[in-house]
Amino acid sequence: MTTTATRPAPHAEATAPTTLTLAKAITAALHDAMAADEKVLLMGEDIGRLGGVFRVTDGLQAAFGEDRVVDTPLAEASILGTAVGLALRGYRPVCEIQFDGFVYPAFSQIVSQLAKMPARLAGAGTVPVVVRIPYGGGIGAVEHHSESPEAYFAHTAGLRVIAPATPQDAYWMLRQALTQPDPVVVMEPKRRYWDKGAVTAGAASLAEAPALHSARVARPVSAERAAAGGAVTVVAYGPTVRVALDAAQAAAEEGVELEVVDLRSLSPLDTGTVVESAQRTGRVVVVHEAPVFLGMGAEVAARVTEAAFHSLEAPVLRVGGFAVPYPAARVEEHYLPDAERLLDAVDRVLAR
Amino acid sequence: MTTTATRPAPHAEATAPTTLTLAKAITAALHDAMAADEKVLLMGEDIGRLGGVFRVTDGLQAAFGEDRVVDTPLAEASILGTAVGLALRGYRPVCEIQFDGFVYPAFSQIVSQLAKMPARLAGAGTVPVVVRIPYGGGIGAVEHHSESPEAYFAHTAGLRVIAPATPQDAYWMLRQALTQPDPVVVMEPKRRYWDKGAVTAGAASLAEAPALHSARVARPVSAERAAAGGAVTVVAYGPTVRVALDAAQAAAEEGVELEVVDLRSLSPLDTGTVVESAQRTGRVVVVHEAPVFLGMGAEVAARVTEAAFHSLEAPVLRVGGFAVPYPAARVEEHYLPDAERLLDAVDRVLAR
Amino acid sequence: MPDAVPAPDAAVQLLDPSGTRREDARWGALVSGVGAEQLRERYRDMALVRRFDAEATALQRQGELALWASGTGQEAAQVGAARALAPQDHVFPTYREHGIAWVRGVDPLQVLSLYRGASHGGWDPRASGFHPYTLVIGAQLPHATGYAMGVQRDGDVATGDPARDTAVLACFGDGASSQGEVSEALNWAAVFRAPVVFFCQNNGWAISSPTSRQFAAPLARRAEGFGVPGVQVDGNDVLAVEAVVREAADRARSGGGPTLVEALTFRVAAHTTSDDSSRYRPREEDELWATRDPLTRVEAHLRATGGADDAFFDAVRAEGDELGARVRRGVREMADPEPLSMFDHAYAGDHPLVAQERAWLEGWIATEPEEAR
Amino acid sequence: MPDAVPAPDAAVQLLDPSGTRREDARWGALVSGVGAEQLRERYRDMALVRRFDAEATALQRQGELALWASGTGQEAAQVGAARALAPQDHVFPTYREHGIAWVRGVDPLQVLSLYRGASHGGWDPRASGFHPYTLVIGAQLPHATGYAMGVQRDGDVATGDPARDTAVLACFGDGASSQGEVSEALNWAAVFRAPVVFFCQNNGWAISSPTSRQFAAPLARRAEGFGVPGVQVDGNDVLAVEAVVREAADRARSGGGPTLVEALTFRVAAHTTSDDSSRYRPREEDELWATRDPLTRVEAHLRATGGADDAFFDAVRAEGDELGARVRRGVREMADPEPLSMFDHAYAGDHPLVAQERAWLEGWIATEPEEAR
Ligand SMILES: Cc1ncc(C[n+]2csc(CCOP(=O)(O)OP(=O)(O)O)c2C)c(N)n1
Ligand SMILES: Cc1ncc(C[n+]2csc(CCOP(=O)(O)OP(=O)(O)O)c2C)c(N)n1
Ligand SMILES: [Mg+2]
Ligand SMILES: [Mg+2]
Repeated sequence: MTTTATRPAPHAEATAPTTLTLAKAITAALHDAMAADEKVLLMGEDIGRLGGVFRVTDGLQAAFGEDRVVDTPLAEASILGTAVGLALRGYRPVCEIQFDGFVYPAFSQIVSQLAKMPARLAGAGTVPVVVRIPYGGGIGAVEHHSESPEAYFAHTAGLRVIAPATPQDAYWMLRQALTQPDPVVVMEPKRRYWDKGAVTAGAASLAEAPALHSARVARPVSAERAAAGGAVTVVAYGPTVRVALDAAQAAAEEGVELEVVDLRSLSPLDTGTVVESAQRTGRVVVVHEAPVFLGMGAEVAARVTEAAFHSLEAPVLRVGGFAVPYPAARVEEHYLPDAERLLDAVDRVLAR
Repeated sequence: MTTTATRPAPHAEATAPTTLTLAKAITAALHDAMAADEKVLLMGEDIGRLGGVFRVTDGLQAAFGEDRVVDTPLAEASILGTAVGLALRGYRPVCEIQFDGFVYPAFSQIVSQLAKMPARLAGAGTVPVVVRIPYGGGIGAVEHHSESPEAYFAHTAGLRVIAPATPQDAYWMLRQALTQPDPVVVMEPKRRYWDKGAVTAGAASLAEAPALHSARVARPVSAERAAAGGAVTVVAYGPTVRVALDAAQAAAEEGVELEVVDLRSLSPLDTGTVVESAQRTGRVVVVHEAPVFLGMGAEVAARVTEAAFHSLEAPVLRVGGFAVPYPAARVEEHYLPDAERLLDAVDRVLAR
Repeated sequence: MPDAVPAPDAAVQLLDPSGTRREDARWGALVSGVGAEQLRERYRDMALVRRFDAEATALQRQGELALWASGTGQEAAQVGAARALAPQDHVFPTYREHGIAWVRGVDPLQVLSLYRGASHGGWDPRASGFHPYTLVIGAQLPHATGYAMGVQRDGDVATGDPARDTAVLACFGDGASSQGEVSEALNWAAVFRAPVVFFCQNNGWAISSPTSRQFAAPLARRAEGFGVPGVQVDGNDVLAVEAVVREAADRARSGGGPTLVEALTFRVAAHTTSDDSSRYRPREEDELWATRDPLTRVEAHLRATGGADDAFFDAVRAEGDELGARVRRGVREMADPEPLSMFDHAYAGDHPLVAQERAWLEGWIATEPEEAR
Repeated sequence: MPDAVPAPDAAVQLLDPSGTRREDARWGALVSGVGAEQLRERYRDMALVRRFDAEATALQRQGELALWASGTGQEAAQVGAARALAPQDHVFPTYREHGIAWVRGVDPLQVLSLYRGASHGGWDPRASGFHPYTLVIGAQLPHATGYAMGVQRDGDVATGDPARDTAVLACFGDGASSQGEVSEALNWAAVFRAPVVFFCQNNGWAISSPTSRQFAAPLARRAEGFGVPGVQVDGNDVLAVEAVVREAADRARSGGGPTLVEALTFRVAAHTTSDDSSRYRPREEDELWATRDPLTRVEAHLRATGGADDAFFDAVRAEGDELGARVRRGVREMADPEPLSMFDHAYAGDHPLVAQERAWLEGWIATEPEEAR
């Protein structure tokens, strides 16, 4: 590593809101984090010259050099394993996994090393590695490119797991992840990469950002409306937040109010926000793309039911993928939960 | 492979009940399955000459030869990967993973290949691989030797996941698994390996065996007693069945009846048996060693609540491991759910 | 650091880029049966596969396929390797093995159904000995080794019966060589002397990464480090590939254990239709490899030796057009799978949850308003 | 098939089993600074480590430890390697590296706390450069390579400053060599020329599997296949190991990239105290290796050359007894961890669920009847 990376000029982070796609909001977050902390470095397949298959790291190698934006050999176990080593040396590696289905070769490193190293070190070191995983379906892709493996990580003690749904959250949450002392898995909703939204960037904007592990009421229902009955809490995250908002709009036209909670963080889970909403509406539906069986919805349902049992008018219902491998793209629309399917569950939870 | 395996004499399978440890019941099942089907072969680290670190395969290499009891190189990914290849050639490999924490190097092969190959083949072949994993804690072991990774597999579409709790079930379920056309993950409760029980073995006994994917009421509560109130359904599997039965005995002394359901199968889940019990008792507690967060208990709670919402007097409670890496053995008793902790949840679900 | 990407002429070569046949006692003998007629067959295979590939690329541009991974430039490697195999041999391919699929008789439309997003494959490996395309890089190599261990247990090695002894071809790319599972599979095959031919098409690139990012020594030497013979062959020379793979397959079938063959070739197109190689690959490289085309040299050789004339090449071209038309029509007419088919093969045995979800979707589709479908 | 387990005398050796120093211009020069005094130090290290190991084995038999993985027989490999390192170097060990831990100044009681089941390690690698024991076979090798990539980025390679240039020692066993991650790490280090010394203690066995089940060619040749120099050394010769590792570490520190050192040694005890090697290992093998003991030859050499006398050996023995007593006392007095400590380091930052579960357990312990605790 004799080449010295071109160091960007001291970077005045932008603060005025701009319109960015979710993908570009991540690019901006990575850029700003790298400028702010020279220990941040990026590792992954094709992330340098190519800028990543989704172009999320586009321009970053040119800006920060090959030592900080590392095109790695094709080996996910070692991307994670070397990241652990780099973190032990004081670096903050951000690992890009090219697609959801390719994270499994790294599973042992993630579950047995990254997640457990802090407990093993017992205070004598940290491994603040960030793992970025473009995930989820709906992009018409071939096998292994449309999966939703978040439950594996959320069930793993020692990891933090987040799933931004909007460009602004993508920016904020990634920047926050990059100040965490713990490993963070970022589930990036790949079919929303091209969705646009206003993003306030820069260090100053981080002060406005909600806490990393808080949920967000993406569409509130007023206390009165909730008290009147016929309102339902819909819990979503990542790619299904858009589905939930679409459903909410359709439901509103039929006089049903959906309070949409965007979880944002999957582990730890902001149970409080969901429970509070559930207590007001008395009805909850959870929606995600992963198979329902032992998906995030199971935990949300179990936890919310435990905390709000006597407020619930109906069991928490779950809408999600089926108990089969992700199907061929030509039928994925039948696999993925859409607004229609969500509204069907809303009807059921309302006993309509 | 020039050595011809010593073929055991045509094998008259034993039928009279004998007392066996759970480990030896597995040995017997493997032996009988190998004798009955020459395509069955065993693969794993140290399973041949040594007979496995738990001696589960003791004597089998002597009986069936090195081609059918294969001491493999130290590489779990390839144990599973070559098993997939052997299965495609018409074999029925049984892979032994030495300890729970060492299954992760094989995770990609299990999740992306074994579980998905049948869908990829679309009928043009099957991969009936059995994966045996000694799992769970309580044996005073060092790191990675006490984990409960069952939720990872149960969430994975394409796999069947079972967890026998008794010697008889260990025998029956493994033999049944070895006639399945699908991949099966067998979670073996390692701290119960030395528990003894009556085992009726042999082909004839299989006719008496309950269906592979059915739950079992390990301790029933009479309809009258349930109707009288104050009864609770406890759902357990693998190592916690014993915990639940102990708790039931203690509770009975205090006048509380616990109906203990041993799930036996984790995926698919016999929801019917649990729901039926829940409808009678109105109260459910689930207990397992894995972290509660997104553990099997979440799915049981969500599914039972959905099916039996109006019969439930209280939310389903979960008792299990904490959201931290499995701790050092000297404090594991505080991590593992025991009868006391289970009874505490029983009290809570009874609002006592 | 040794040169990891030598020029293919330094490797085994029987037909140089100008179409001149090189004398080579050892390797030449292995393809002594390949006369003009057989060479015409191989040319025809390569030309049809290339035509098919071009059609697939066009179909992707027209929105008929979700994606296409072109094999253009790798025809000699694939056809040569496939022609070295016996009917009872088995192939574990990557996602780019269209030329091998072709020779093994897999219906091209089946391959396209995968890239259309209409299936995950679905051809019958029991019929063709050609297993499903594997998209997880390197994962098929342990399958190949395991399959070969099954062959050993079946006693289908070293019987001396050419219709019985069986080899397994394990395909992978230069990028794949970095995956731990690839090293593991090579090592297992060495330890168990399993009848596997590890067949690497080193096409210079793994998406945007050149081979210098994947290894610091030639793969052939890597093989030797595992106790496995390794051979580098000009992957754009169909004859040389056939010779080298034949020797390796013969060794496997006769109980001599695995071999690694590294075929030096070039991915002429971008990685897939979603990729843009101009972002990372110098033009000169494309130009250089254009001079090493696998078809041109066979055509030149056949013409120079009188092995084929215009009529032959015209006929192959016409056949290619026909194939193109058939493929185009087939894809355009390809029915989408039934939605409920996603439940059909997840499990071969009964599964109550799958049955329940299937019933739910069936009802849902039946009651959904027409336009939502 | 090449011989995978050659006799150690065929490898680099400076002190033969009889204690005779062999002339060797190349390797001898690397330990020219090791005179009688230094050799006494190495002897002392090895003797104390062996004594410690015996004590640990006894403590396990007495129920004070959950398990013990004996390093007896491997003292020369471990002490030799550790003595070749500079203070700023880093070590990524397996679970059997007690001799390296000792030389790096890790408290032996800390090592025992892991095997007692009282911790998962917990020593501070920032103080000793000695990272946590890794129990998942091979997983520490990518860590070592990554750490070395950090060293490169810090500019701590090839500065010429001996107090700054840094090497990383990546330890693994013969069995571990079969894990894909080990090949991956070797390959990455080769591709990035990272300053890693891959240090394999080939002790002949991976639990019950002999090395013939792990590889079909010597590991040193495997390294070369990845473009990495490979050296086989007599692992029971502390001088030779020090020389070979020193050269490799120097190469790493000066920017010459990785090296693989295969130290041929022997696991004298069973795999762990839970294992019974009589089930699989022929007695003759134990007997053969008893003649190659790493301590005996140093003692013979020191005595023959007048480098040490009875007084020295008596003193070391006494020191060993003292260490044994200290360790025994330390383990017996070792307090169990606080139950609530399991929550302390799972996350370095706040975590509401962990906090909630911690509070619950705290309350539970406080209210539980005394005898249940
Ligand atoms: C485990 C895994 N990681 C990443 C990918 C994404 N990916 C698809 S093809 C490819 C490059 C493969 O290169 P190579 O092995 O040389 O084969 P080629 O495409 O050149 O035929 C990558 C990184 C994948 N499919 N699987
Ligand atoms: C991934 C993984 N698989 C299996 C094991 C169980 N195991 C512990 S030590 C060992 C043998 C290791 O042999 P080797 O690498 O030669 O090291 P040695 O014990 O001889 O020092 C095995 C199989 C493990 N710890 N990790
Ligand atoms: Mg390539
Ligand atoms: Mg060993």
